[in-house]
Amino acid sequence: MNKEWQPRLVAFFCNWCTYTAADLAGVSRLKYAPNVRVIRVMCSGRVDPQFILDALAKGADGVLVGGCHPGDCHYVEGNYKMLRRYHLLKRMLKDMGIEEQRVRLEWISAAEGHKVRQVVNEMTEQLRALGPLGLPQKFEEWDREVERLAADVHAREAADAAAACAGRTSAEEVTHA
Amino acid sequence: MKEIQRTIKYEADRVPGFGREVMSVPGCEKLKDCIQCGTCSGVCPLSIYMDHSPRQVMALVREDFKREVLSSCTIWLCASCYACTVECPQQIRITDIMYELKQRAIQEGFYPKRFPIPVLAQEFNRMVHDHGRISEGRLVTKLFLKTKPLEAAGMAGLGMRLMKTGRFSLKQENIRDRGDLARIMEAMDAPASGGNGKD
Amino acid sequence: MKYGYFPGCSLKGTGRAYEESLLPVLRHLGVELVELEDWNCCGATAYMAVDEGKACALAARNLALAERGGFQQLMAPCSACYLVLNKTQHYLDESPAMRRKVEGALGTVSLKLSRQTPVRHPLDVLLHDVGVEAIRQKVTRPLSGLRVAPYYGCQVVRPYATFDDQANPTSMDQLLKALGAEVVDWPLKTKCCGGSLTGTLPVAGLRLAYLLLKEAKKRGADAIATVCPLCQFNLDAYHDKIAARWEPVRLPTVYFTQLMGLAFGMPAHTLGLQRGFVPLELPAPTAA
Amino acid sequence: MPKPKVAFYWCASCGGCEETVVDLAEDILGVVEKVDIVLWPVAMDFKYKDVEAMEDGSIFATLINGAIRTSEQEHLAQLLRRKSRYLIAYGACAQMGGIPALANQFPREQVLRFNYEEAPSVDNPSKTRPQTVVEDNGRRPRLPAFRNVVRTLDQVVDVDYFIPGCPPTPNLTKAAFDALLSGNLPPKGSVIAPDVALCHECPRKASKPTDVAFTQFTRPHLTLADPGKCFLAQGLVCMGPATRSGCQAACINGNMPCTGCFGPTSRVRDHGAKMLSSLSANVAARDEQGIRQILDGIPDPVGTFYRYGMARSILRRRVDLGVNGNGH
Amino acid sequence: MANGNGNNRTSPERRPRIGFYVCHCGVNIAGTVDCAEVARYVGTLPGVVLSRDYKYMCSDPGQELIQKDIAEYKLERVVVASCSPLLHEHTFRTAVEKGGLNPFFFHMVNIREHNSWVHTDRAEATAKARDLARAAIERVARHKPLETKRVPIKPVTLIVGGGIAGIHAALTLANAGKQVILVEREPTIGGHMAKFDKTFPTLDCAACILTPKMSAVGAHPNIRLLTYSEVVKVDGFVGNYKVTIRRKPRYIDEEKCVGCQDCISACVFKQPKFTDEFNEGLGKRKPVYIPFPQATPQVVAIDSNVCLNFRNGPDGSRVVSDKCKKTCVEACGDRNAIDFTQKERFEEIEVGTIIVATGFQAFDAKRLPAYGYGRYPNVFTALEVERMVNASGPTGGHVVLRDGKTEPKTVGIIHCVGSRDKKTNRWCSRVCCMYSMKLAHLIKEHTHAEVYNFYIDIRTPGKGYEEFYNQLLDEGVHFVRGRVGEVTDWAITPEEEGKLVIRVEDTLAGVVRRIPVDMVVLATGLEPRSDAQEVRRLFNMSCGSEGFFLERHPKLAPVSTFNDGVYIAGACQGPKDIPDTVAQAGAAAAEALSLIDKGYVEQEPNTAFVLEDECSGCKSCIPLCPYSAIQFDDARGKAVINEALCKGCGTCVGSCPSGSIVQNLFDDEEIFSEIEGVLAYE
Repeated sequence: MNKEWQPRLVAFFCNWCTYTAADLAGVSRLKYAPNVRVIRVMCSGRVDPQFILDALAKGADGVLVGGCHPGDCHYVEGNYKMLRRYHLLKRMLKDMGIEEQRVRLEWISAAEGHKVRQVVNEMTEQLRALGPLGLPQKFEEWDREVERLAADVHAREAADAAAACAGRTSAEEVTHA
Repeated sequence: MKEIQRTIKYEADRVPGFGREVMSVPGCEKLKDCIQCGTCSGVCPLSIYMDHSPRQVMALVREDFKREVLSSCTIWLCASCYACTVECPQQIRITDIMYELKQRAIQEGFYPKRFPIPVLAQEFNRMVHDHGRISEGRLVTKLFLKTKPLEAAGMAGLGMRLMKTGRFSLKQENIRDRGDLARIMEAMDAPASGGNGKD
Repeated sequence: MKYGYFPGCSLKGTGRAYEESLLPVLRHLGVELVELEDWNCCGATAYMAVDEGKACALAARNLALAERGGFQQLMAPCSACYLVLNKTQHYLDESPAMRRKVEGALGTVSLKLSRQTPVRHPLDVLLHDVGVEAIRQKVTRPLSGLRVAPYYGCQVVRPYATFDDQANPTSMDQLLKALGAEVVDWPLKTKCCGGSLTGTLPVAGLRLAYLLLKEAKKRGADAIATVCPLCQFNLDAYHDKIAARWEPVRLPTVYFTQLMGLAFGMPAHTLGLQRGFVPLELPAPTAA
Repeated sequence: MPKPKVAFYWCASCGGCEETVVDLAEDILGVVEKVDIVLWPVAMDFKYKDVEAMEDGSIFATLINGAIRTSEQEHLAQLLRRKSRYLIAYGACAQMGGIPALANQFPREQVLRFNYEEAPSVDNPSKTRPQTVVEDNGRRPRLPAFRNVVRTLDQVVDVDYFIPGCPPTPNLTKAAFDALLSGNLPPKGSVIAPDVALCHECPRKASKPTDVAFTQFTRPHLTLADPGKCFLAQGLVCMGPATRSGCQAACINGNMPCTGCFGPTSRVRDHGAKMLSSLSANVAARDEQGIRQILDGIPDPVGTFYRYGMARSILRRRVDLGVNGNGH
Repeated sequence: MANGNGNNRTSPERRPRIGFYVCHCGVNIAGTVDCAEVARYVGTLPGVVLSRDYKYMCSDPGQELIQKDIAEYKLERVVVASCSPLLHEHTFRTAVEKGGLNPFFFHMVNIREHNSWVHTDRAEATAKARDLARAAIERVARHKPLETKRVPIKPVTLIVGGGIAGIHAALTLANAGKQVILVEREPTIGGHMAKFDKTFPTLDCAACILTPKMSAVGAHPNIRLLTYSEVVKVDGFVGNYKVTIRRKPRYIDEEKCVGCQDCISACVFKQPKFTDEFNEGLGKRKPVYIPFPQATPQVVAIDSNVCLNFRNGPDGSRVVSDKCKKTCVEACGDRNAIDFTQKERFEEIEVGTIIVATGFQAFDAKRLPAYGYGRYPNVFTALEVERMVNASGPTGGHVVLRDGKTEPKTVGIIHCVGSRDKKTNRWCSRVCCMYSMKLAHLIKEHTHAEVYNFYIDIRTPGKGYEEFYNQLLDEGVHFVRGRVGEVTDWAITPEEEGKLVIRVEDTLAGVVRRIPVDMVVLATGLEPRSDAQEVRRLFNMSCGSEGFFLERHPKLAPVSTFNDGVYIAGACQGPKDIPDTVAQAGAAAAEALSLIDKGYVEQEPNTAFVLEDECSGCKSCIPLCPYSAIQFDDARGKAVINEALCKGCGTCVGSCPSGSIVQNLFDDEEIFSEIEGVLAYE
């Protein structure tokens, strides 16, 4: 990647309200940030917190969940289920060091194409200000100590063997990573 | 009989970009939404004296007729009563646009020398700048001397009676921290952080 | 109830009577006003016409002084001051660039704008903080028989005031009724008085003042009650000129606070009533 | 035919898993009879050198318990992997990080500082900390490096099977041995335990209503749980619905709610997220404030839902912690 | 690799053969997205054996291309990147099915509404299209063959609202032999149109064309008319709705009342003295009344709020007092139609389709105080004047001032009151130009007054409309182009004394004018009914930002809603005149008819099912289902989903703590693969 870093936003939109609103935004030719990738689900109630975690782990910088306004759910109250999950999930994420603004739940009705634009733009800018979450890179980085060890052990074994022959201790120190 | 004048407008009479410039000033953006319904003129208490009705001013600005707009007496007749701004169905802040046009007219010297309204504005500002407060007596006296020295005498009667009722004084009021005020104004003049904040 | 008090230049000059009546009346109602230290001119409409940036900074200095003085609210009795201070707050809220610039300028003299200080008009405070009932209870000399045309003028309700209806305000009507006066209903409550045009373009400006006086008279008013020093001046000071140009329409124009003071039993001269050109005559009190 | 060689090894763990092996009681004799134990540091004295000397792949099966936190554990895991035909992650720590993985919420430096300086039981005025290399009368003994991240065994080396539990039950252990020795093996990567959640075998299952809607949550030390009633129905967080069965509801029978040591079923990627999802969706309130109030009854969602599974979870570790331990 | 939870199903054993198509949609997509590049890129992805870009995928040749390719390249899965699946998913599924594949071996990628139409940077948009396509490729590989369910349709249609839209739709369906239940809130059908005198531009008498249709509704054997009733609850889904209707007590047995109106004459109130809603308050009626002579049904109603036989009960509701002499009951005699014991009743009906035709409400002119309605008596609303010019109206067809006798000599009609105004309603109400001109004509005809029309723009886009405008110009009606600033009784000149003065800029002449008139008529705009939001929720529809019900597609599905089987007609969808309303009502009836005649609906197979062996019976899912589709099977100790009841929201799936519920079309692996797909770029 030699291009400038761009925030990546994964959005789960419910079929009836928010996905339709995004369609409306399209029909109305409202322009917004191209950083969002929408995944359609039938209802925000379908959004399993695993999806949100997985998206973050796979490289999303933020996740947006869009559902119908309270009282307007096509499935009566799937959105309330999501709202409840959202609260606990946000607390959990906070404890796991993920910034508040990276995960957001918004109620966007089928008529609110402009709100899709506003929320996507707003979130994209917030993510840009926060900088990359970069979990895949982090996982790699964290695991580098294991790879290094394998190499270190190897080197030390060789050095020890040599030192044993020469009758002196190894000068090499394993630094705290 | 009235003198006849050319009324047709050629493209050369326009100053392209003028409208866009005005509409880029915060508060003036919605001018582009004008539907020429005339509500502004309909509610304007001064519209009966205007050479161009407020509605026409909106149209002239939008179409870049800078000279017509800035030399129009309409912008100086606006008494800032905000009736147009409140009633406009497109929520255009017409009063603020009038302010913007007044500023431009003053900057570009588009008004007759002894025309009292801009003179009042400038005298007013000079006094505030120097002293921090307005002394109405001094201000009015200055204004009359500058614009209609001949009429000033005629106003003396009113002045006398005001003085008698304790409402007229030539004493200059001053604020304590004039230096502070000057510094604030100076900082506003500094172009550093975004000029006059209009961009 | 304590408010910062921003008198404005007029209340120290042509509008002295407004201050002279406002202060004792509010004190009588338990409202404490503390004059803002070293306030400066709000800039009025003239300044806006020259440089809105400076106009903002000028008004903002007063807001910053209010903040420094620890006032939670600021009272501005002059309509122009009330409008300009409110407008400045709106302006700063809507334009972050302007806010940065103004805050920077204020910063050079160690002033800051870190919070909103609501700017209130006395009508608003009297109606919503004090309450009509509390006012009614203070009335000792009801203004029975006095027919008053309430005149709000333009800038107190337009475009920012939220305390009353913009097209048909009624707050002063309620006050006047509480004082025992008879309120003249007229459709000119918020029409322009001519503003500063009375001085600069008398043809245009004075005509508006003339029409207001004429209509109030026609509808049987004994007096016009105003809330703004410029309105009061325009309706009071030019009777000779109006008579010369059109017809005599003599009618006293007083501040609503003067009427309150009278109804509270305060002597007329302590309320600045002697400063008006057209004297107010109260009908003889009827035995209740 | 020579008996298959078997090795046991422990990493970051409490020793409970080793206990389970011993707890096989008389069954252990059957196992010992059938196998040749070549390494079992907790019970018998073997030298690593002996292991190193073995031919690659010559150990039939190695059971490693404990999470991986030090360089030595990584080293041994790699060594044993090389020497063994089947490498088995034994117990919750090896499978999911277990209790030690809760340390993934904190920077390494904080863990060390607390343990060597700040813990109330520590008296260490000179603030001595273990070093990887020390000078001791001319000798330079080396100590393992303490890692930034607590890992599961399979995050370090390739693992063939997982036996869950904190600790695994003797039954599961025996079943695993039986499978290994009989060659009747599930697909590689399997968790050797039933793939149904604990409610399936919970003695309190019938007492759970079908219309549970949480109005408040409480915690085991704040209440006296009704021993006959579903914990969730009493507002106690029980991980049973999200956790594999196979423990025969041991904790439940001791009147303690399930804390999730058997990990999720095969259909779930993130144990905690799933439980969180289920639990919160069933909260009774509809307004934000009411929802917040009820869910605030779970003061530590990470500790509650990831008690054993932090290292295995999708996020693995507090994400703002960098490799140098203190975050960015 | 295994993930330590024993999950080793992350990738399918063998990649199926996937065909990919990216649509240019003319320049709609290709203008912003480099379609050839997307096709090239997707062609490099594992499993993709064919990748094409094509001008119009939804065209016949486009669909045939898919079918041909399936055969030729032995495709097992198909992905099309084009517009929104809400538009063409069905089209392509059908094409895939015709090609011999299961229709659900297909996935659609939205690169128009969600991409080319909302982004401007070609590189970014192309990258986004690649990401979305890759996700679909990942996903479609995991698709399973599914079957759509067919559910029979109840051949009964509920029509809500008895205005001209509801009436026309009801007759259309009933004449086709279908059963209709028509629910109307008021005691009679007829709606706004019944209040009109003439209709523009032809000046047909409204009653002459409407009342025969009203009677036809009342008499039609296929129509069940429930007046004075409201829908309070709607359950079920397309083909099988269960609707609860509240039947308000009218204290008259509709079966027994013959409409003789003897009770009205016999009422203890000798004179009518209560506000007559039908006449916009200009007339009076008695407590027992019939709204207007041609009301349908021809059944009186008793207004318990004013009838002497009622008093206020402890909870504020009206209860029978039995204090009245009940001369009405006496007059009714043997017919016994009056029943003071009537209570509110609830009735449940089952219908297959629903047409919502709840109409509009007129803008409340008091919201624009500058025009003085409510302050100056001689400021009228258009509907008031409409009643006045009506021969059967409160003034017997005389246009008079509020004093009830003076004819106006000058009348000003102000257009766009509560229309084209951001402070009230920003939209054009579409009918007020025309009805203002109609009223101008009628006022002139009735009074010979000078009539001024004050307008912003004259809008006459309809058959014969511009001609009508020309006719009005001929008749000498004044047209002043300018939005009125204010209406006042402030007279400045002698001729203004005692009049209402309209201050307006005549924008064409370029002067500000003050025009004194005797009467001001406010052409109030059309707005959504105040309870539109509740009605919308009831029927699971959407509203546009202005509050009118939202159609499924503004051009291609103008009477459909996002809720299958629910249609909208008339002004509840947006302001419209009578011809358009009737056309739309016919269209809605045709949509309902086509469903009924088809006999069944196909249901998206996105239902959820429980993995029987894996379910632990924890019961967590059971309370989550709003349709009670999940039951606990006590014998087996597992949860079971009744597929017929499941609507496919997937909430239980997202909440199952052991991952033992699967949603067809949206299973976990499908979604995980989509997540991975959108993020897995180089």
